[in-house]
Amino acid sequence: MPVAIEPKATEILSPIRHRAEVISSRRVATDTWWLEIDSPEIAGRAEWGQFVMIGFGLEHLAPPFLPRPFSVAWRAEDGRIGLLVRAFGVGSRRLAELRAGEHVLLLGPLGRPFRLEPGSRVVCVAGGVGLAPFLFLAGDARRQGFDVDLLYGELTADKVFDTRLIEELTGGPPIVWTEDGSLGRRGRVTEGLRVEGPVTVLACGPTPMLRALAGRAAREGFDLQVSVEEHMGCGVGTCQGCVVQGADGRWRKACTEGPVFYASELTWSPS
Amino acid sequence: MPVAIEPKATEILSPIRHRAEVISSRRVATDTWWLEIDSPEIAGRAEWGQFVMIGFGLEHLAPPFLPRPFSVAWRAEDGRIGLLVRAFGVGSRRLAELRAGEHVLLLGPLGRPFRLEPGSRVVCVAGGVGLAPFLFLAGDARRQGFDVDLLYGELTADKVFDTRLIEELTGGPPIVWTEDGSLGRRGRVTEGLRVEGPVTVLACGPTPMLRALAGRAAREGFDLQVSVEEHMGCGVGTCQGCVVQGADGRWRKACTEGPVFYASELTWSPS
Amino acid sequence: MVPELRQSLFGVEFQAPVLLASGTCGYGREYAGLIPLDELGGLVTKAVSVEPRSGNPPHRVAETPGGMINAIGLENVGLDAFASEKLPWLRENLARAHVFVNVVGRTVEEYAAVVSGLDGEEGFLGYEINVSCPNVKGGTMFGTDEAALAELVGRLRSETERPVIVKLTPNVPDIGIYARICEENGADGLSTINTFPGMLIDIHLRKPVIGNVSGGISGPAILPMGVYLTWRAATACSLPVIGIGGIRSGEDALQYILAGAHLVQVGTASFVDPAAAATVQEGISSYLAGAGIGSLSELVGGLRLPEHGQH
Amino acid sequence: MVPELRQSLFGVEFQAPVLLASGTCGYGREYAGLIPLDELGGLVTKAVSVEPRSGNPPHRVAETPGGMINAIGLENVGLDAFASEKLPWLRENLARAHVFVNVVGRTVEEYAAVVSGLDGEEGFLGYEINVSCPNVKGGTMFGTDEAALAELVGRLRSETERPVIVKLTPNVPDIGIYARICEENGADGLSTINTFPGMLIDIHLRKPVIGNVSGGISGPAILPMGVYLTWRAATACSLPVIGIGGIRSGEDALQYILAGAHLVQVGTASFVDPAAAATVQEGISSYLAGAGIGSLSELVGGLRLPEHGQH
Ligand SMILES: Cc1cc2nc3c(=O)[nH]c(=O)nc-3n(C[C@H](O)[C@H](O)[C@H](O)COP(=O)(O)OP(=O)(O)OC[C@H]3O[C@@H](n4cnc5c(N)ncnc54)[C@H](O)[C@@H]3O)c2cc1C
Ligand SMILES: Cc1cc2nc3c(=O)[nH]c(=O)nc-3n(C[C@H](O)[C@H](O)[C@H](O)COP(=O)(O)OP(=O)(O)OC[C@H]3O[C@@H](n4cnc5c(N)ncnc54)[C@H](O)[C@@H]3O)c2cc1C
Ligand SMILES: Cc1cc2nc3c(=O)[nH]c(=O)nc-3n(C[C@H](O)[C@H](O)[C@H](O)COP(=O)(O)O)c2cc1C
Ligand SMILES: Cc1cc2nc3c(=O)[nH]c(=O)nc-3n(C[C@H](O)[C@H](O)[C@H](O)COP(=O)(O)O)c2cc1C
Ligand code: FES
Ligand code: FES
Repeated sequence: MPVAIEPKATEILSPIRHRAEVISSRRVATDTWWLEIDSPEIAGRAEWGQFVMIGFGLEHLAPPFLPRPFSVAWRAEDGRIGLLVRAFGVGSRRLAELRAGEHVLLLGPLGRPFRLEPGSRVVCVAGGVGLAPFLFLAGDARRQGFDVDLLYGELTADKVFDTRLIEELTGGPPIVWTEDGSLGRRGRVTEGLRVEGPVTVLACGPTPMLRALAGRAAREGFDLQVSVEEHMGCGVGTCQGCVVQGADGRWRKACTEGPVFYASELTWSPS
Repeated sequence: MPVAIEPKATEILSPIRHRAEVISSRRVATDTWWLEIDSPEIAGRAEWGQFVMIGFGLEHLAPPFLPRPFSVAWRAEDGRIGLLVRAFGVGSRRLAELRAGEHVLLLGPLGRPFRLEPGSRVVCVAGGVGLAPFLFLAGDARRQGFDVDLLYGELTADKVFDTRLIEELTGGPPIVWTEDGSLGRRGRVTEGLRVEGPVTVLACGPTPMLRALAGRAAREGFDLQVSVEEHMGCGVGTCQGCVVQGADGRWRKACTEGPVFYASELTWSPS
Repeated sequence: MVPELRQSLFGVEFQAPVLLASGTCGYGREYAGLIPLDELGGLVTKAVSVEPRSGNPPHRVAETPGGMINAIGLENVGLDAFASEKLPWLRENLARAHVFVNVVGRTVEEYAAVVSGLDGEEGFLGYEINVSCPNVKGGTMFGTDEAALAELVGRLRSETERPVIVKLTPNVPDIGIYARICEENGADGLSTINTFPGMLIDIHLRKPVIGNVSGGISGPAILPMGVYLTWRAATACSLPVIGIGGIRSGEDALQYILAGAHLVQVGTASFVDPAAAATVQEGISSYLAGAGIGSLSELVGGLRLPEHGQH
Repeated sequence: MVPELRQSLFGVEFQAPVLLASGTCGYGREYAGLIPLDELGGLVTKAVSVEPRSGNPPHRVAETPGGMINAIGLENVGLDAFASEKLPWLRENLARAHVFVNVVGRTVEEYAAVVSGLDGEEGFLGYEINVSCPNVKGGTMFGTDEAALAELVGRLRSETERPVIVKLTPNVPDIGIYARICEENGADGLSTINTFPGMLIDIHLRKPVIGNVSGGISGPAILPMGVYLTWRAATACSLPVIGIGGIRSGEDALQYILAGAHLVQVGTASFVDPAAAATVQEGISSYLAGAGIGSLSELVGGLRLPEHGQH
């Protein structure tokens, strides 16, 4: 029997800011690296779907000058956290190049986490590096007795994160989809979603994917939690830089009111 | 018999710009590093007293954003050049921290070199890292049959560049002065200068030292060549950023008309 | 010997010279527990307008070389919610750090309504007037329109006895003119500077990155402009000046202080490192200690000019 | 397919859109042998004044965050020496790259004397008028004084048939006003932008680092301001615009081009790497090739604005 998971997130503890050492870095797909960083403080507190702001501190001027948000993808007993970093633009490329022994400035854990409903099956829908939060969540949830499906989509096989490592971290094989069919099933990962019985659907990935799922959730009447992306300045609610549009038309901060929202809390304007 | 050294500098060859690898870095005094950089192009052409602009290229924004001028302190047969880098401000500190395998952008060799008069004794007066050009010059000049004295002054013993290495590079022991007497003779290095017979006096170091020597040269009537320092933008004469005042009151560019001037070519205003 | 950072200004004592800049520290509470707010000189709230404002569409922030661009659109809860929801926390949690309320409006009346509406409340010292706002009447910004600025400052002066600090806009040919207008119309001080107008284009999408098309540039990139404009403002009038723009170290802050600033504000640097303001404050202190300077106030405006300078 | 970089402008053809900016490439010759000058779009000479000018005392340059400050003081050899000593080299060595002569003066007469004095010479295409110079008559800069600018541009128009490009100063509330004044008075194009006034203080010496006290800020730090002002100028009038400020890559240049620039200039980046302008030019070309765009001119002014933008 799954136990109820109580989100502590409404009254979020103050995040921690600290200099941390990169323990290891490993390329896990064509443009994606798996970083392990020594951060007992954050490892001890991070919840599923929370993120860190990672940067280089005040003396650094080249991109990333502003820290960048990355999901906590893993937390280990020994105080390491894992990040899955895709080299996307110039700032994330520099982060992907981080090597063991380099230091970064971390701020976290941040944001409102995913919530699991006791007694429900858990379906995680990951698009690309949207996989990150589910590495951490799927393993924990399985250990707590949840029945978990992890659907994971990429464009092509070379972008797929090492599936053996995914299985090792999450305690089960992912269901892989590629748009060109070069690995796993062919098509969009969202096609893999079947909603039957009590189910908690969690999604993280590009906005078009989330939009498609939100449409289905509204039509088919299931609860959907999504982790959204928006440019961030501070990560802690001071700058009001990271807004997404709420269902009532008002702006909501992705960093403190999200990044996880119920899809029904947001406006999904046609792209 | 010393042979005449003909300066080729009036019609300077175009400098070379290239990415170069740092071969080794070694701390040689409290705040000073000896860098060896792979640059056959510059090693093959540099003359005594010429310099390079060294920086990190267009993607680098933190200091040094603009490249910094450093004397060519050594050139080896195998294509290495040596630089003596004192961590002075934030830009030179970063250069002092360069490690083997890192890459830099070099522009050089630049500037008007020292000239030696055949038949004369050579006295080099070095203040601090003003030693750099003489490491290269003193050894060459001795091999060419010149009689060379190398006077080298620092504030304190911990700043003195490894004297065995100096001897190895220049083929003779330097005459060391420290202001506090903690190594070698006590006092200012300029006190060590004795001018008798035909002599070529060359000086490189802080402006007050050069000014003091210029005063003596004017009073005692000997020829003095000084290598001056000024903030540089381009290193090649385009920006007009690096001026020092000529004897006629007009501005002279340190990068192309210098850095080596006859002391009599310049105005020595009281500091 | 611990150097003295205290300064008496605007009728009170500032324990230290570093404040958090408007728009970069929310209403203070967001930083509670993360940084030692009450050990700073103070903070300036996000802009407060008479009605709530919803602000601009995303993206609202992005990185630029050595800085950032932002177009938040002055999103804020409005006067009433500020007084009832935000001010109480500041009142109850800050005993030593001073609070300025950053005020915006589209007309002189709107500014005046914020000031008169808040004036009876407790929990803040005074107002920082953001004049980088379009003036509905004239079409230009208050901060670039001499007559509108004079009227605005004069009117706010008549609404309150609290300190009124005018935060000047940088994109004018001579900031000294605006500094003197503020002085002549009764301001108590100046803040220099607000952000520079800028734009960032996504060349792949051929669209502005920022939802509002253009935005304000802040961060280290604007440090030398801020120091210059602070010096110009401080030497053009006799008002105390708060220096702002690109500060991320004690050395940066000391440039502003030598240029004539009594206090400084740290903005963008707090995003890079939430501890930035505390780092700046410690940096000032350790510089003074190392240089054997007993009190920060000895350095205010202590810039020595060469004789030949033809600025 | 090699993308087409050529554009017809100012009555001639530019083989490529990248020029070296005034004050950062001397009189061209200094870069001979080091960079392939004749493969660029062209270059703009150091400012030329009617009499030689000796310029400012050192230090004249220093680094600032993400950029630099300079106060050269418009040191130059003067009109006669320029014509006899500098222009011949340009005439003889550049066959395809176009040359603009950057012109300065303290009065309208001085500017006009440079233009009329050079107009009969060969070896250059036209003039770039630097209006960030103090006007002896008015005390302000030509570039921030609407009447003085109108008079200056009108007068220079009557002195020459060659292209007259006015290089605008950034520190004005609305650059569009100045752009239109140039258009109405007969200018052929605009260059946006010159440097921002700034100051750097040596806190240990308590002195300005720059001998002239203040100077102009350039480099990557000003990129987003330059893009914004280029967009404002290009949309305020119908003159072709040359974008300048902080460019160090093809992507940077393409921001300016999408904002409305036909050509760009590279300044400070050449100090960081003498090959910068060539790198920018190659970067533009390879971006176009990668994006399958046949000709650069398709992108000029191609910025798409969102509907909601409230710039
Ligand atoms: C809550 C959250 C969690 C994330 N988790 C992960 C993760 O686990 N793994 C991963 O690879 N990526 C993750 N991302 C996306 C990652 O933050 C962006 O890819 C990265 O910031 C892009 O920076 P860049 O400099 O490479 O991109 P550029 O496009 O070059 O950046 C330009 C500007 O855009 C901003 N920016 C661009 N994209 C984003 C974005 N998506 N979010 C925030 N700012 C952006 C940057 O701050 C910068 O100002 C996450 C984003 C959010 C909001
Ligand atoms: C021809 C020449 C040869 C030199 N050779 C050597 C050498 O062999 N070894 C050595 O240790 N040093 C040498 N120097 C001095 C060295 O260039 C400076 O110490 C260095 O540039 C200081 O940079 P910084 O960022 O550490 O200093 P900061 O003071 O932090 O720099 C701030 C600004 O000042 C400029 N600047 C400061 N000092 C100088 C300077 N002296 N020259 C040029 N720009 C300066 C920088 O470009 C920057 O803009 C030489 C200088 C010149 C002109
Ligand atoms: C995200 C953001 C929001 C801002 N909001 C305001 C504001 O509401 N009112 C105001 O006067 N200034 C505002 N500013 C300007 C800052 O207070 C400050 O003047 C500017 O950022 C320069 O300082 P900095 O370089 O230290 O950031 C804002 C700046 C940023 C970056
Ligand atoms: C050292 C230096 C000297 C300059 N001299 C001139 C000049 O004589 N005339 C002029 O119009 N602009 C001059 N400029 C401004 C540049 O041409 C250019 O407008 C500015 O530097 C911005 O471009 P950048 O960021 O690419 O350098 C000078 C700039 C620098 C850095
Ligand atoms: S990132 Fe600053 S409020 Fe969300
Ligand atoms: S450094 Fe540019 S002219 Fe000398």
